[in-house]
Amino acid sequence: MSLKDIKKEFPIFNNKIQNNDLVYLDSANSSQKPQVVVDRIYDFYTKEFSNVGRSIHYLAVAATNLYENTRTLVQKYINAKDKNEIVFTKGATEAINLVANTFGQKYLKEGDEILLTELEHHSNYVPWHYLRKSKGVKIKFAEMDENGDVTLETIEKNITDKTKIIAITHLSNVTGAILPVKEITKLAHSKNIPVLIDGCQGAPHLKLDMQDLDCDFYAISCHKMYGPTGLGILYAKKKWLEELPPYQGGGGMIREVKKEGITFGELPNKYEAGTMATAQVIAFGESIKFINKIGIDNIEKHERELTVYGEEVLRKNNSVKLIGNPKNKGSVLSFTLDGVHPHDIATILDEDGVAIRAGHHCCQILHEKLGLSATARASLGVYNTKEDLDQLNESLNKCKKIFS
Amino acid sequence: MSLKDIKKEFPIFNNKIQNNDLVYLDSANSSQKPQVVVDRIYDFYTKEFSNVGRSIHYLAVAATNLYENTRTLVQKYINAKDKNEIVFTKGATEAINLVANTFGQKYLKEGDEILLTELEHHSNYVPWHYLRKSKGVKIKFAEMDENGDVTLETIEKNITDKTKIIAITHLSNVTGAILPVKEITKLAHSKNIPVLIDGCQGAPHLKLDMQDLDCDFYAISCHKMYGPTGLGILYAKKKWLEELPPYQGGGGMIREVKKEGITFGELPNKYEAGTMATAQVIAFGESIKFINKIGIDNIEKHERELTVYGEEVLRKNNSVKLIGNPKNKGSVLSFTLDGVHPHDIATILDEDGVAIRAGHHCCQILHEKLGLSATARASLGVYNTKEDLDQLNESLNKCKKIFS
Amino acid sequence: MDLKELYQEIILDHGKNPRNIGKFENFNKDAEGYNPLCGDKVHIYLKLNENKEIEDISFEGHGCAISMASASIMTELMKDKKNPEVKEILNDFLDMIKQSPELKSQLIKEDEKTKLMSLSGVKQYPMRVKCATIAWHALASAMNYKKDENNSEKFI
Amino acid sequence: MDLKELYQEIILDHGKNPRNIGKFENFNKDAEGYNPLCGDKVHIYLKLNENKEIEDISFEGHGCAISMASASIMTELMKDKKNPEVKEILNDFLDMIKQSPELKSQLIKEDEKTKLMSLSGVKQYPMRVKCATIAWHALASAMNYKKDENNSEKFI
Ligand SMILES: Cc1ncc(COP(=O)(O)O)c(C=O)c1O
Ligand SMILES: Cc1ncc(COP(=O)(O)O)c(C=O)c1O
Repeated sequence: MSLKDIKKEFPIFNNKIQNNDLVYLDSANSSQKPQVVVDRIYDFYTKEFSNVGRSIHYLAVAATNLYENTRTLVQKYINAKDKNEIVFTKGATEAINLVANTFGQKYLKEGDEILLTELEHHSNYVPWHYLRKSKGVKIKFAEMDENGDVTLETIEKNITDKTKIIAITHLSNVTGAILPVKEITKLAHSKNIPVLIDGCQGAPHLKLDMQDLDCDFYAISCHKMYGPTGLGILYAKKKWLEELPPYQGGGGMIREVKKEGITFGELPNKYEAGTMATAQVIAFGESIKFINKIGIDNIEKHERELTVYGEEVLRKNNSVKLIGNPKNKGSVLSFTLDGVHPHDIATILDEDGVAIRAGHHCCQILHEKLGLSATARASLGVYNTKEDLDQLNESLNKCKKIFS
Repeated sequence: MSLKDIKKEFPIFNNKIQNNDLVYLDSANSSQKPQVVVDRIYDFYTKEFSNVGRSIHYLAVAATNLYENTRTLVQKYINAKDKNEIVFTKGATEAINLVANTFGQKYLKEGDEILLTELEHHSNYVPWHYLRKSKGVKIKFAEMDENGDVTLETIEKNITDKTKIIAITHLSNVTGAILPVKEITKLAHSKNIPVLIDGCQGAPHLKLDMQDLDCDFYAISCHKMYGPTGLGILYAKKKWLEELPPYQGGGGMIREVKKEGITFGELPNKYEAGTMATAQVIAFGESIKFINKIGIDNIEKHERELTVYGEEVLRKNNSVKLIGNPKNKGSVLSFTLDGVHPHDIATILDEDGVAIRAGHHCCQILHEKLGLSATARASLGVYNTKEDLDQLNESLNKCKKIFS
Repeated sequence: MDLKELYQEIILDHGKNPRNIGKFENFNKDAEGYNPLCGDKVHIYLKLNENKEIEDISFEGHGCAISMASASIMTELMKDKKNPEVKEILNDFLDMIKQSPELKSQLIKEDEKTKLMSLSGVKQYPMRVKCATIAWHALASAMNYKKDENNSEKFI
Repeated sequence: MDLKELYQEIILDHGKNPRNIGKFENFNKDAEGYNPLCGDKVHIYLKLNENKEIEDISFEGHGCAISMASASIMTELMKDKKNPEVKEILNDFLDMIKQSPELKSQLIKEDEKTKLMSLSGVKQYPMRVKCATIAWHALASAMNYKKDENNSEKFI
């Protein structure tokens, strides 16, 4: 599949948004969906629908196979050792809650420390915050430097002999910083500390290899990865999924249920309570195939070029101030514009069909550090082009004019 | 919309299943989807997709409105007092986990009692079981009588001054018993005990009125209600949603996040952490409209007629033993067949395109009580006909022949 | 939709140069308005004298042009207003932003109406409505008006 | 797919009249196989003598025709088999059910092969594979064969 024509694979770009072509620069929030993914959902519901796992009639068997197929596709895509290390959740947020809750229950006690960074999304902080209350643990935040980066050294400095788990983002959804997650994991493991990586922004843009990375947990948000809403993935090393207690309780995740007590099912069932997001899981298989068809290396390259181009364009615009200048930067361009509040920017850009996001992007701690209550953010996906970034710049000039 | 032609609204019935017409009798497991619902998903992804709530560009605003529209539709459908009493979850199982977890955290202590019934689905037992371990509470099971019913008297008998919450099914997914939930709620409230109703089987088949019913919590499974997978609803009285602690933590559900602490958002955000199942919520609006178009009264009547007919047909078949003969019976026909194990029945029926479910239907306690490890279950939806039930009977005769 | 409607001269002016900004010494009531979605914040300070008259009013905060302009215009307008008047104007403004085509209160002079109506552009931008009302809600809190049960945004 | 393949005479016979049923007195090893999905249960009892030979074997349980027939046929076959033989036959059977078109072990006689092959009908019914293997997995547990890391269902 050629990257040149990739926009055509996404039906949304056939529509005018208020008489404008859509310039979609909000992929860090959620990505658009290729036709194959939408078609898969349609076909599944209209021709093949059944609940999985529970019944043994034809449709149920077929659906179960399709469902498990996606698990295998994901396993291969992220190079996990075992397919049962892939747990489907309702989102990355649930994946992180699952780990914080079960790890907290079993391993944390008063005085223990959890190490996060100042870059973290609320989804990788609030679940840990709960443990402050219930367990009396302490949360430390490794500092962001002036480039919007968190270095290995800063992580190291914050590790104490009370650190029980490290939970960090792979790629900041504000500064674009790609953290040295492999090195951090190695360091953490040398001190026997497990590592959770919030891969919401990593998974759609970077090549993943769980066995090489060696992290203990990795959370993925499928809707940011050209997949359906209402689906996330928790990758966890098998030993953790075996050792940790179950999370939600319900049908499908039990072994035997008696009035006096309950035994729990084996992997992968143990963490998939209740009827799962069957159609979404099946459709997400097509997202993976779609990415594979283009090649994640090509996607990385394309997005890197665009990011560099976008930075160039915005740097030339004297009123724009880019936020974050990390060593290794993903396809996120956060910025401010002199004299115009980010919300006003977003509204004015929207009038031209340019969709960006404004606000704290669920990273209030980072914004407090920056001394800003809000920033504007243009974030890229495989379908973006240089023209999109030119249009962004042009519309920013319009903002300036209105506010001049 | 006429019930006579209703099958045509469901595209799945246009397909042959292994050369047979599909006789779908597994709706208690999950219902098939009408064309309008599938189309809505398709259109949303291809023409209107955006994440909700977070961005302020055109697509995001439109998606947010659509999303909130469904909340209003659901509110009206179940006659809740306030739209913010509707919380979207990933399924009914999550809805019950949410209540058990947060109610348990705040209100339960060692020695307290939770009252369930022997009819309960694992999803309405396992979440409470967790509190046995974490809080030292006791779980009591109101007994099922020989008709597969649980009466008001039995509930009353099991209430003590330690009972802190009652969690019961609206309609048993095995015996079909419709419990006197309104009377139970009244009784419970007279003793200041809140009531959770597992409405998975109630919501798709019975007219609901939360203000009349007056229960504190009601859990709904959207995929059993002609809606998409990966979506459930928790109805909860506002005072509970205000008083209970939050459940999962993440983006969207916070008010303000600082390193030292966090304040939580107002309803409905407080319980909707992370990116929600946007497309599914929007599509579920169509499910509600679809049901409204037919009229839930008409659905009830149609299904009641079919249930009576099905019971008649199966009673005439001497080898069939119906399970459960409750006073008030929903459209669930569980049975055994002399000399043939339910799994073998399911496989043989499947060969004729007849999809039923065999097993314990996530109700092991009920099956232990029955002294059966498995039963066969035919369950009905709006699209079923008398011919479907005739075909069921015919295929059961084929089972007998093979095993004679 | 029309950006010119949203960003009228008055708004741009008040947005850039908000009046009555900064905490003053002897305030006796205050409240914070906050929009968790975008992080906008408006803190209102009041001096309510024994006649329940707003003797002085100011605000602190940060946010978009709309929210700053709205706070600025509101503080100008509310100075020297008495308690029942404040409530009437507040409800009238919120009603206008929500649905009504015009302001009805006799308490608002024509030139003041023009200023307030300049905020009506947000009606076409549903996600920006909160920007226009955040300061007003903060004032309602500071004045101890409670929302009624139905969440109807009328202060009683 | 063909129901006649699945429900062959041998299966129906063993399903209806399972051999070696019931716990016997002096067993010295036992294990339970259980399918949480459907609730089928097969409990295997063994008497393993000092030569690691299965001197006696029986089962208790409930389940579909396939799982009962499979347990019945297995117990017949395993009686008097020695430890390494048991493992070889077990792996051969599971391999056949999983993928191989035939049984390869020299330890299984032709008429026994016919019986075992009657269970191969489940291959066309993926959800029924577990029914055919539940007793075999229980035997593996009772014999203390451990699954290898890759979950490949070969007992080592
Ligand atoms: C009575 C009952 N409760 C709970 C559930 C669980 O619902 P879900 O699997 O959609 O979470 C079901 C359906 O499986 C049910 O029938
Ligand atoms: C870095 C990061 N972490 C976590 C999340 C939360 O993901 P989701 O909302 O899909 O659960 C997001 C996206 O919003 C994100 O960008």
